[in-house]
Amino acid sequence: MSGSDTTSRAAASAGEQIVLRVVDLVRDYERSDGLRLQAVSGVNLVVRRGETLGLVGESGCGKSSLGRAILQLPPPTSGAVFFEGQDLTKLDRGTLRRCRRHLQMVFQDPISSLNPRRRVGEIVAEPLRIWDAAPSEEIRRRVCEVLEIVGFSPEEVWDRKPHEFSGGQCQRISLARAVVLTPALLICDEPVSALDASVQAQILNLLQEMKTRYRLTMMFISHDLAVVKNVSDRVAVMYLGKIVETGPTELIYRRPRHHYTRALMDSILTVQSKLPEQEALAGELPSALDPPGGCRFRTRCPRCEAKCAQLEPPLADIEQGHAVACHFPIP
Amino acid sequence: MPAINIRGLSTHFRTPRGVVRAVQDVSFSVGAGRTLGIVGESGCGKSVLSRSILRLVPEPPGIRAGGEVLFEGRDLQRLDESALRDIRGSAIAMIFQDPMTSLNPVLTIGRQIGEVLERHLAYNRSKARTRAVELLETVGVQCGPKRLDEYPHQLSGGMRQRVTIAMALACRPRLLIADEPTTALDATVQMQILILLKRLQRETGMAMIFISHDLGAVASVADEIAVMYAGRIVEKAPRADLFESMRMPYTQALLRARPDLDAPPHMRLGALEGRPPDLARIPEGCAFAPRCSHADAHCRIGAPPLRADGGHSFACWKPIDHALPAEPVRANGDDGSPKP
Amino acid sequence: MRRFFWRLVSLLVIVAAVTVLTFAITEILPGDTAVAILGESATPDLIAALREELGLDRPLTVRYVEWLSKALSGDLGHSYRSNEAVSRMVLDRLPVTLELIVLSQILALVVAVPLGILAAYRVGSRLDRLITALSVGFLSTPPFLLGILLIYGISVHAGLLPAAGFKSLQDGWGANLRSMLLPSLTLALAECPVYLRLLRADMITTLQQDFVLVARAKGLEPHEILLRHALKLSSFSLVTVIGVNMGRLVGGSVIVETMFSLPGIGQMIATAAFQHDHFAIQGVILLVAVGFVLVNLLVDAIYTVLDPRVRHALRS
Amino acid sequence: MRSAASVLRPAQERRRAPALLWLRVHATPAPVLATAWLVLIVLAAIAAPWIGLRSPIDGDLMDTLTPPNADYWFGTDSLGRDIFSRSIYGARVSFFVATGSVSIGLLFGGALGLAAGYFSGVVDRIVMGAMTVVLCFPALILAIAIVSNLGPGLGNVTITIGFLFVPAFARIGRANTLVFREREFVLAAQALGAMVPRILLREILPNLMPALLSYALVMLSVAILAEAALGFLGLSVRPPEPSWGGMVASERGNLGEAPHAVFIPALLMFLSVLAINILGERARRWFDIKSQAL
Repeated sequence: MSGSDTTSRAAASAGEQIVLRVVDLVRDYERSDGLRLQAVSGVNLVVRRGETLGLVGESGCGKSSLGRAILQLPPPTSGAVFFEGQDLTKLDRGTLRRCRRHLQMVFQDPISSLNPRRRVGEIVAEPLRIWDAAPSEEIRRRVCEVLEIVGFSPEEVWDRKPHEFSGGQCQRISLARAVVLTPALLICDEPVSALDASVQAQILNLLQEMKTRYRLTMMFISHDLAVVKNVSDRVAVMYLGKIVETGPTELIYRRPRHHYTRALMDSILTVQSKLPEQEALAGELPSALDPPGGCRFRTRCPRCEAKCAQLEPPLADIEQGHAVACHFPIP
Repeated sequence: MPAINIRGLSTHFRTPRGVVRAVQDVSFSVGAGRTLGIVGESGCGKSVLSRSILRLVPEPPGIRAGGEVLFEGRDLQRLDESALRDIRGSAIAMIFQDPMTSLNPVLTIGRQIGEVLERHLAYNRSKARTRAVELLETVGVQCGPKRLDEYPHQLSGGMRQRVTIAMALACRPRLLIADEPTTALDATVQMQILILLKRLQRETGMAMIFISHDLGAVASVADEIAVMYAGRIVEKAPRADLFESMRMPYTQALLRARPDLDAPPHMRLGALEGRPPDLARIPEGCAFAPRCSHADAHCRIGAPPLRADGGHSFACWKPIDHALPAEPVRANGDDGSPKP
Repeated sequence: MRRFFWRLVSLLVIVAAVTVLTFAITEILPGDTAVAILGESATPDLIAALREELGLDRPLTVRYVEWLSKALSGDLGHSYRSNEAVSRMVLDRLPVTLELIVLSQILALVVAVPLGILAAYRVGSRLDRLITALSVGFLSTPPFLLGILLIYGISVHAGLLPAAGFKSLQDGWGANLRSMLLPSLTLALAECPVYLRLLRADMITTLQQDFVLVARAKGLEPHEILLRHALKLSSFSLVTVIGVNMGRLVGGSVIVETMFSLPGIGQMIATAAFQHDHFAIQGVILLVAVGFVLVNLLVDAIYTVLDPRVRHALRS
Repeated sequence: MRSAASVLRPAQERRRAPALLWLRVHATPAPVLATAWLVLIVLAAIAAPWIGLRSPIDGDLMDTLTPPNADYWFGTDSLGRDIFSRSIYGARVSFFVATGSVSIGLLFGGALGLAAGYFSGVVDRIVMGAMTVVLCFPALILAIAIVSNLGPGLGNVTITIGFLFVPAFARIGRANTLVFREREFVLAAQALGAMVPRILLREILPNLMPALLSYALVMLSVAILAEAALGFLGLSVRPPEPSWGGMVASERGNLGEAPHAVFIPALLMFLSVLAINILGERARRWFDIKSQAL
């Protein structure tokens, strides 16, 4: 079976195949000094069954807050999150809790993702203990199966504690815990950022295998454009709490239309590229406490005009499935 | 004549688990105006190496286990503490990974830049302030004297790293050691800082040792690149040479592990299995052998010496032979086609 | 400004709660004040009469409001034993206790700060282990034992300083200091290890931070790194602890003043507790607690002025 | 799966040795001696009524202030009472008060801290506000006030000291809960839909225990010192029942002629507190907990 067929078929029959639809999501935080900042300000996006949506942006752009707000950890300040047709923000606690088994997350820090006081077997069995009243041999069998899939021999690791494993191995355990219930949506928040290059590749390959085996739908959050390109079918680029461009991966990477996306692409250093004389993007991310009016990127944009300061550009389709929030997109 | 010449440098640590050989028999030299890039994964000893040059490794538990660091005719390994302090921050300067923690949160940035000038150039306070403003301008931090009275937490990450660079360059060092200077920064800011470093290097003619885990960043600034694995340099070559005709299977594996931006999505990556060895228990023979697809019994017996082949040296018993038809780049047990 | 306002509100709430707790300890807890005063052999009639005389038969809330309004106007009631005004008694004794506390704070810091820095700088060395072991030893010694040892060694055996008795400033500086030296030394010896361990631990953490490595890479001298870079950062937590420790010292003064017969607040509390003089206790602990709240407020203010991180967080 | 077997290499050596080896691994005599001393004195204190001691209360007025000898191992006090017997009964008081009050503090303080840390907001503000109010009073003075009202006695002293320990344990519990609440494994449990009690008891509490328990060890010594201070002021157990602090206080007038009557109980207390502190120090280093102000 070829996985790419599944994804393209899924993409084709979009309508009823949407797993997640985020509508006008806003997430405010109150800082300890009493100031409010908006980490996510009005994000709309969809994730279709079987696809991987890559969410890319620099630190502080609100991508992690978005991921957690989707999981209602904590719930967004406003906006709606439709998961399999149900608005998670409107569910009562019990129903929301029952939805959670279908929505899983893998985090950045492999060490802190696992409770240091518990054993690997228990950690991976936890979801089944909470949700399946299966007999313990059945639970054990399923945990062993998933541990094998992520590359461990179950007998060897069952009674070990997380600190006996390396970062990459911990991330495998987290992944096993996340997929043991075969969730409908898996949100990966920078799952490989804390790992060395050689281990990153192991985990990325494993994610790909898991996706095929469990027919996972994924949202993959990362700041690393090369990694996002490797895992995603579609990409959404975030800047200061907003999505500035979204579209099929190949298209976005081949021909970015937003000036920010372009600058991000140009900032990637590879072994082939020589350091340019001029940086791709000057300045730094403005503070989310006081974002620029109009287009949020205008303070650093090479193409900025008066209109950009007055009017915020909407995220609009520039071609089929490719949307850009810019008054003057790159032709 | 090289700005710095390091020969057989070894730094070990005495720990309850045994002796950790963090840096083992490392040799290289860097000429004025040139940049040596050192690349390696976490725990390969590259940070200890950078600290060993100026003897910033605390002793104990650190042990100077041999070798020389020749700088302007003196061996820094044998210099007494106070003479070494005169060199630190003046002739040789360092910048570190995290600009957030590299600056003292309760001292103004003016004070922190100024104290270098006061220490090494015997400036008084007001002269130091004037000079600090100039320095900040050269690294791209404008706004004049009132910036000097700000504290690190009032600056952004990129600005902080610019301040640490200003601090490092205050006394016009002949050698700058940059230990992962852009790892904590975003891609766009990383590029700004790298361009700044290169510009300053051109202007001052200093030598630079640039350490990173990121092959791309190292490749973009270095003239020569050394690859470190398990405390040793395993391959060293001029930049272009290294990527075009690498001899060490480890270097190749590092390169293949990174997703290729030109490849389509869902391409299987050339993952290197296993993980780097524990530096307290480095295996016999070639330290990379247990993970190496080329390794045979011979590799597990004796450690390969660093052999030079022109300007290109490598420590491998079974180097990649570029005379043979090249393997498909994405092979690694895979057919190279996109995989779901 | 908004922040300052909320700070003030929370301060008032805390002070109010402090008065409630003070009142509650003596009035609500089981244990009848009248019985406590008259002893358990007293007849019910006698107890009832005393309860009426003291107003103990009225509802709690009424008594609390009355007590509080009197306290606010400076009337903390009268000692049941000596019939003196409690506020007068406290005011008379306050200078002695303050002198004791200030002297012992100074003595403790003079010893603890250099030793703490030294131990942190040479962490793991023989010197560090010696300093740490000594501090654990002193920490394990009850203050009264320290006092007794000092009396035994310096007064009884060597006859250098008086074992007890208080000379006020009117008797001259020398006499006053001579009478205060042993008591404040006793108190300081108990506090010193607390400061020392705190500073040592804090400095060790600070010295492991990157900016210290940077400072070394800049070629700074060890004393510059220790004093300018590390101590400045560590001093903020030290200031907090000095403030918090004021309470401990007032507690310690009870023992020390009793041992050395100093006419201070501590001795007053000990005597009042022993004699079940509840009004005196009530008055004293209210004053001490409110004073403690104010000291902490002061420390907070100092913190805000000194620590740039706090200062800017407030200003923005 | 190609990677299956090769990923798992022999696990990295554990950073800590198993708990039982603890004393042996750090081969210094101090913790061993400390443990031995505590075992000895606690056993003696528990067994006191059954090991044929002289009465700690009735003295022989013909034999006052005798120095230690074969008959009276620790000598007698000014009322001719056997100091050995009184010391052991005093140990009973000290250790009863210490374990009792620390248990109270640990139980209530730990629970309050856990709740305050996990349910931030109103719960946190109320709990920590109440704790702050208690902390506004110097501990010893508050203890004196409460005990003088409740009346002296073993139970009252234990409850009082335990009450005073609650805020400290609550603070430690809260601070650590805040740390672990932000850890991703807690988020992962929430994302799984685990119920709150499950998260509190299985994810967070086990991680709090090292900090709480090693703090409890330190507080044992603080409790012994506090009981001694109250005893010294005559506010612990009712005389003539013996307590270490009370023994020191009542005999300190005879310091010149019979120092043993003062120094022997003081020494026992010092050794016990020192032993606990040495073990506490080890435990803290063991669990890698930063020292906090006592």
